[in-house]
Amino acid sequence: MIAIRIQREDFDIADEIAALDAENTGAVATFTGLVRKEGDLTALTLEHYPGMTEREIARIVDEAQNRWSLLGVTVIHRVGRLTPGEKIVLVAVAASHRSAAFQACEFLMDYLKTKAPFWKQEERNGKAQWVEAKLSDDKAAERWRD
Amino acid sequence: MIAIRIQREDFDIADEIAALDAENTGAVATFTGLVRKEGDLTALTLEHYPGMTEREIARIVDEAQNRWSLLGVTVIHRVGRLTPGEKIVLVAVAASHRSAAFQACEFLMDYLKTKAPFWKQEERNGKAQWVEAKLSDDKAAERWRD
Amino acid sequence: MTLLYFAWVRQKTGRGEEQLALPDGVKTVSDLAAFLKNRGGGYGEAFADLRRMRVAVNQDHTGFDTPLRDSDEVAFFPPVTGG
Amino acid sequence: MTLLYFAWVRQKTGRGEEQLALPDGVKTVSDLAAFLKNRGGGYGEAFADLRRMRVAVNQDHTGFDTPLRDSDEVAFFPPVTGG
Repeated sequence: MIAIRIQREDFDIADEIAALDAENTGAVATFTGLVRKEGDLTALTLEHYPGMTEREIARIVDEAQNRWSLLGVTVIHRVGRLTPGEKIVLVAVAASHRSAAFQACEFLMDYLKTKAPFWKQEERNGKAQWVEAKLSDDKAAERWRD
Repeated sequence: MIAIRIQREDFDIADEIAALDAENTGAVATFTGLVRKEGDLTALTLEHYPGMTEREIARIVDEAQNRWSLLGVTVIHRVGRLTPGEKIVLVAVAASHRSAAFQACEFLMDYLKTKAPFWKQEERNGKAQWVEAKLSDDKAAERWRD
Repeated sequence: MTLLYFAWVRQKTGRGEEQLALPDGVKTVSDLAAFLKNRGGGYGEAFADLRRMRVAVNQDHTGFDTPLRDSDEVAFFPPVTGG
Repeated sequence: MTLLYFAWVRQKTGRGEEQLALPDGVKTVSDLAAFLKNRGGGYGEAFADLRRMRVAVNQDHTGFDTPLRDSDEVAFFPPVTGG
């Protein structure tokens, strides 16, 4: 089962893993991204490109399914204003074997970071600033090119 | 925070991730191993070596902390009789950055599989049989040797 | 065509979306970016340095040499930072 | 010394734990395994093929050439299959 959701609301990781439940699932790898509790950071606001976001994530999930034998994938990405400690993103992958689950989960995160049209704005001391893209994220995604 | 638990009872993944909560956590990677719903498999029974299990897992977690900058690690491994769909093991790793969280989580699973003294017995059609160790698990663990 | 702007591009242009008839002489995304830059003001700022900007045509990531048609949806935005 | 058996080793020997004074001539884990095999019956079966068996001394994974003392805790078991 494939689920892709862009939402303002929080999510429950245990519920999402339970929803992935499929015959033959032996391994579930998840990644959760959170707003760091860090110095003067008071909030992150996430903007996205409705329509393209869902398409782009669906494409990335398709690509993961081509590469690995997967039994279920859930991608949830929150938008709007989030405060430190709040969850931003969940990628959960179910597979028969752990290697496929781990690799697909990491692949999905690397591609989400570099392809899915989201933008983060940080608030520090009442000042808002757009987060710059990281070269390390591009490099992480490049690993998967053959 | 490091938590290592060997228990008969089930666990809640969302609660475990929430308990990992630490300053600066930006990334949480988890792995959950489950009893497969597969053909004639009716149950798995897990036996372990009390005392050594906890020591061995603590050693593996130490090694992971030496290799990566981690903010929290939780390892829960169940023992006793488990039926298809039930959770067997959880490894959850919190870090500032996703690469450390993913790598440490995979490392911990590879070492758990090959070092922690647990043994699985399968029940199929009322017959119990000990699970054979897999060469692929040894190979997975060997990747991490320098 | 429909033009969409996100993140700081949206803030500089002062709008998230606008409709535009494909201007004369605009054949590619590059041409369109030059046209928008020539409006000056916030547009001039937004399109001053295309190395900092990315583009999608009809919701596909693409390059600035992509040819355009009047029915296209063209989005300009900074490199993405989700996840 | 304390001897511990797990999984099919436990099933073949018919017990999970036993106390044993370090037998004469037993200097290493190999010697101990040979001693136990010589008991015959389930022990003979359990220790028939040491390639299928692993050992821990005082809760550390180790090899069959490890020297033993009377105060040691020695565990015999198949390759582990947890996780």
